[in-house]
Amino acid sequence: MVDILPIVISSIVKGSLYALVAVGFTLIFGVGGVLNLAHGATITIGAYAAYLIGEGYALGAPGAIAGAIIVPGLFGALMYIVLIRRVQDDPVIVMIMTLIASIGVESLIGQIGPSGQQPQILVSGNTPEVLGVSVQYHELLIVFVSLALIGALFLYVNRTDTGRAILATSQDRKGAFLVGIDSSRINLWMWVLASVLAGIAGLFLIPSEGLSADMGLWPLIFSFAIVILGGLGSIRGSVVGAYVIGTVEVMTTSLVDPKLTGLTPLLLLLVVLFVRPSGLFGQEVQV
Amino acid sequence: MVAGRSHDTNREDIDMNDNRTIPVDRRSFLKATGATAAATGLAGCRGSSDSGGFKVGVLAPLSGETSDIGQSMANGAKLAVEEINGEGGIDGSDVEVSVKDTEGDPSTAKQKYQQDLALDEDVDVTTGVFTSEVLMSLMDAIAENETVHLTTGAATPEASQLVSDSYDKYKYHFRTGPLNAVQLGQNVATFALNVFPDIDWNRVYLVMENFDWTRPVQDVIEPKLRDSSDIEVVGADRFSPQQTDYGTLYDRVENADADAALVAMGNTGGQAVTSWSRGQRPFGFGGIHIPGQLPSFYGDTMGAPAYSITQNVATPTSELTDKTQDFIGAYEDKFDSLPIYTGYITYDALWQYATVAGDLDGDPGNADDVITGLEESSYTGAIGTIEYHGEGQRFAHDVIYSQDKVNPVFQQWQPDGNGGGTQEVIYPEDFATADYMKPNWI
Amino acid sequence: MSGSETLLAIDDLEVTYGKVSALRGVSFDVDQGDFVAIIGPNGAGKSTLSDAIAGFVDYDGSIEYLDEEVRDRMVASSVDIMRQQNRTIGERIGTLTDRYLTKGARTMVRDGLIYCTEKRNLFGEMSVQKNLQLGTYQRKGNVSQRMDFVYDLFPVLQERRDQLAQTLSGGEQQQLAIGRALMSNPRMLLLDEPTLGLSPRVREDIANALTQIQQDGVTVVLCEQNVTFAMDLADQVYLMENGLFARQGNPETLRGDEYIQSVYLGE
Amino acid sequence: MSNSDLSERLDVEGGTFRQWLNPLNKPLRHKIGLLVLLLLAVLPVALTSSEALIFASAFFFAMFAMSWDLVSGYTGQISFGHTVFFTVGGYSAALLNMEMGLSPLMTIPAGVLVAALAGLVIGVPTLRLRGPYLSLVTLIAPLILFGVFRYFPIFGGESGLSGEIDNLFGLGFNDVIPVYYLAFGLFVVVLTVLLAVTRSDAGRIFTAIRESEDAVNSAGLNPAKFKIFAFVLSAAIGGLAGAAFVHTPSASPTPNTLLALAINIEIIIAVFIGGAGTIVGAAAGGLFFGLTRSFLEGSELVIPVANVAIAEVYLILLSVIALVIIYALPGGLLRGSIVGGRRVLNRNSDEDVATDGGEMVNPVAQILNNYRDFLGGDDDER
Repeated sequence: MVDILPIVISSIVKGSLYALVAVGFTLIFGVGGVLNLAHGATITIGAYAAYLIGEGYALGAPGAIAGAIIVPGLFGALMYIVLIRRVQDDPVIVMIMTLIASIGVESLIGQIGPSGQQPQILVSGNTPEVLGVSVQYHELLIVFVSLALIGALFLYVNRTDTGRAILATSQDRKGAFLVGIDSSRINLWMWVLASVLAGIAGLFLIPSEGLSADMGLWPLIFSFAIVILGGLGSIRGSVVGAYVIGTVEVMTTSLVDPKLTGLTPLLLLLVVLFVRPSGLFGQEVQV
Repeated sequence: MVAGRSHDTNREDIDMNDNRTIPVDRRSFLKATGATAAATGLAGCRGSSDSGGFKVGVLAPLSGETSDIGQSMANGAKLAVEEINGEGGIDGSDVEVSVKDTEGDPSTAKQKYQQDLALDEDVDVTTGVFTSEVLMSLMDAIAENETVHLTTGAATPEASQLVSDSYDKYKYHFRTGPLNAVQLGQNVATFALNVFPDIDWNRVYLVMENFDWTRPVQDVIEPKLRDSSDIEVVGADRFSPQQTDYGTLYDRVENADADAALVAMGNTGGQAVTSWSRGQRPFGFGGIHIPGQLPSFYGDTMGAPAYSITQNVATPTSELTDKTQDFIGAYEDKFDSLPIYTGYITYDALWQYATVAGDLDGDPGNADDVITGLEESSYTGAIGTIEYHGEGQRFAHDVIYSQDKVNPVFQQWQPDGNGGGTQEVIYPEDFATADYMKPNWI
Repeated sequence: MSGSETLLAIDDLEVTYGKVSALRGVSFDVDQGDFVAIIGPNGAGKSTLSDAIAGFVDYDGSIEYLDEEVRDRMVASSVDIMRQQNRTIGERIGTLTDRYLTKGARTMVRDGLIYCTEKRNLFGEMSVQKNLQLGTYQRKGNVSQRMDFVYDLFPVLQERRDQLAQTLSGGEQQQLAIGRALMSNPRMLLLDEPTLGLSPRVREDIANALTQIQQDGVTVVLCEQNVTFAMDLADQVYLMENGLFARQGNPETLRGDEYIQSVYLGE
Repeated sequence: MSNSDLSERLDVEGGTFRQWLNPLNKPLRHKIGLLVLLLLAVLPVALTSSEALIFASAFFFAMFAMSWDLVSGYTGQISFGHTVFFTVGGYSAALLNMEMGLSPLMTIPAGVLVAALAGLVIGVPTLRLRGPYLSLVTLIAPLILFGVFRYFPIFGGESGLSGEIDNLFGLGFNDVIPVYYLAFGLFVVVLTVLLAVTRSDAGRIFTAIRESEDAVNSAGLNPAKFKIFAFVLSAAIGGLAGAAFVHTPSASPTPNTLLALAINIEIIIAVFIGGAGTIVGAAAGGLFFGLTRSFLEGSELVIPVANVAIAEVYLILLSVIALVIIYALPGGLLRGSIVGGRRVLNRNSDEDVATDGGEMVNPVAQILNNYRDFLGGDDDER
């Protein structure tokens, strides 16, 4: 009776969205060794920037896309330069700082920003039915953009000098110093890159979740589960983890009980943490 | 209501039976902390501002996701008070209104009620309150403050249960609206049994947000529909109001091959209905959908609620009583927007209170007299004729639901062909303005 | 020491870790083209000295490389990072500073001061080839030519070019570390314990390589426990004990020193 | 504290018991501390009813902050999920009261017990983890608890428990003065207990663990045991505050009051403002934060350019204050004012200069030394 195809599609869409968020989260950890708890706030910033610039200034989809890239990127850079750089060698302090910052940002947006708006900001409508299933164009777009961006990231990291410097910094920071890589530049660049990915995820969240100050919270929490599952710092692990967690989440809510939303990934995360803290895909940073 | 007053003279006895043993403990506690002197010193600071006028306290969510609903409460109250003062106030003295933001949060509401309205401003009556959780957190404080409260935005029958069970303690609570959740359920069930077979909603899937108020609704509807031979209940889900993936939720509905999702949704409804229409789900959508009750909702969401059905107190074109359109007009003039259901109810609640307090033989400042007055009152306002269940009844002090008193309408959002949408009443027939329209993608 | 240019000038160098003094007033110069060895037992302060020269440790006194004070372009103070763990949160925040963020790493490498650490600090998850490529990150030039030079020097690296660095043997890793340093086209090569734990065979390869490097005009500073190895290569030798130089001179003189003979050469 | 401990301290003080009892013989900052407590004890005279209730809530918030400080400030295990313990304590007490009709005098100890148990359940496996992993677990613990609340109707889901909860000693919101003293009394008790523990040998071991677990190990002590002790004690005290809180008129057992991540962040902010790892700093920071929050929330002021009411952005303001303090005055306001005050005093007298002058090595040890006898001070002023 249960139709499996919609579940598969939902899982892929969720996984693609989470991958965007989790990859950024893991990049910052992989290179800087810190957890950016303001990553969720960055998602919110991306969504609001897209909405305000796209709809507010009537610049439409191009404006929204530009907003979702530029504003979070600037925010990431600002976070790193103003707040994190001085304390980046102390992961716990970084967690505290980013947590405080995210609360501040979210409560500011909650106060001055609109909430509840849910426009079809990029594309609307559904595809024709295939095998009795019709998908929203928006969902197709998420999957496509996510795969494209992550593919590009892989190429970038493997094929370019800066990409190799990123890998080098994440594998051995002192080693990176020895060949003349300025790790704080790389870190800054990672914060910008990760924040842009989060901002784009925020843009994609608008039509499905609607604007709210805490719209980034759950994607962030899922990112915890994803990166622990995939191995903190591993990009490939994060991508695989994102699809695994997306599937687990969709399966739970569609086949078991919608009330369990969010709970299974967290429990999974706990189990992995206690059984194999280094995650399922090895430990240190890799592509 | 002589009974109420005679109970009151026995207050001490009742307190002793109550499991709060106030007198003894308080004294020994003060002694132990050596604070008797401080307590006396403070006595002068209390019993603050009784400047002769009447003061109305309104508790409403003015920030957060439900601020529209709260704003309409505040507006309804302000409009009522302005009109009341225009007609000479209560017993010759002016009425003041003080609005407090609950932020939609039970503990904040409780704090605002206790610290601001009760202790600092010493209001004569309170009204408002959106969501059952907020109301329940206030019930004890209302009882302790011994000040009349008229609820205008929470449906939980637990409140009236308290009034029924411990009348003398909780008699200060009245619910002018909306109907309590049990009555809401009866109302929806009546609608379903009368209308669903005609619009081919034969297989329905219950989709309820997991908040307190939807439980009684579901408990009433589900058995009634299951008993019916025309309608089949093919599934029921309670979903988490936070972080729900409506996509997978609707996959469940679709997999059950349902004709319609019968919903009960509060502030989660916006996202839910958007997900339904944007996903062009092959089933109808209707029930109690609070965002859909808001006249501005269609425009704000660019047509997200098109073809969805919801129960409502009234629509902008309704003429439930002679006063309905007058109120809507005055509201629109003053606030440049259309009222939401909580606005109608709050407006009626305060007018009823003013009418009762003004006509009172006794002291309009005396809560017991006002309670008796309200219990005996029959007031026809914008939403119908408001009367309350009396002491000893199951829903003590809740508004009475019946066809000729307060009887909600069911509306459907229908596209007007110009990119906008209108709230058309499709039931009951007396007030109907249009027929049901099938979603254009089905 | 000839009259050629002074590359590195160290004057009264002191380094303390908390209450422990690792270096207690060390002074020496290295001229262009010199091969200087710092010998001494484990814990004498050799690694601290090389870390200080490379800008990884805060110090008192003066270290000038190309007439520029190293302190002004510190790379990072790993010692301070370690110390953080002993502090309360408040103190931890208070003592972390911008120091870790300087452009030191870039300018140091650009100016040709290349450091081979005792731990080697290779990029374990990358292939040999990519490790070598990263050596040219700051100092570009003819990459393939340099790569050929390194492969000539250490043929085993060419055999293993596509293997991950972490899968190499200790000796191969050391050769890779030196190879990566050479890719940066060093003006001065600073080596910390390059022979630690290596077989005589590999030691010989490395010795040959170092000799050739010096012949190519690279200045070498070698911190080394293996006294024989160091003395065979160096023009100038300093014996370090407890953070101070106990003896210094050219290898011939020191070989004749009774103290060095009895303690370090086991004669 | 046993008598022998006390007499040891007296010897250190170099005076008689009577002299030691005399507050006039105490160092200035102890006198100030005592004075503040004394002021708080008579303060209700000057407060309106609603202000007294605000103070009562602030006392509870300060208790939460102190319980967090015991684990995170002292042993260095930063917990982002301490709200779990307030919630477990609060909900247990409330449910026992609402569902089984037990009196608050029974439910509060029960809440403490359940919270301590939760501390054990979370603490034992968690303390094996290090660095970000440990913090991640503490971060998600409240989320999982919240998920459980949503799943089982008995917990009331997002909006928490509603209905009748008996107040401790039957004190309603009209009894503001007793409520004030109830909260104040508990505050003093918690402060005393935590000071006693942290200034005892166990407290010194907590500090030692933070500095070097290996050193503690090599001294033949099991650091895990002490860490778990600190964790469980902290959980129990958090549970006590939570359980007592729900039995006061102004609190309700809801996720927003007890469990929300924001509360834990508020606590961290408060403790940083006051000064981490000192208990007294947490108490002062907690009070300051609680009162400032209420003040700002009640304020009608509007920030000019942005046209936003201060009441609505209090958290942003306070987080900015905290970030500034973290950078500018890393020890927190308390330590900052002690150091600053000492500097001012030293200018006027030669006393203490020799020991304090220019000594920047370990201010914490210094403060610890200075506060070592505070326990006696607390006994004194009660």
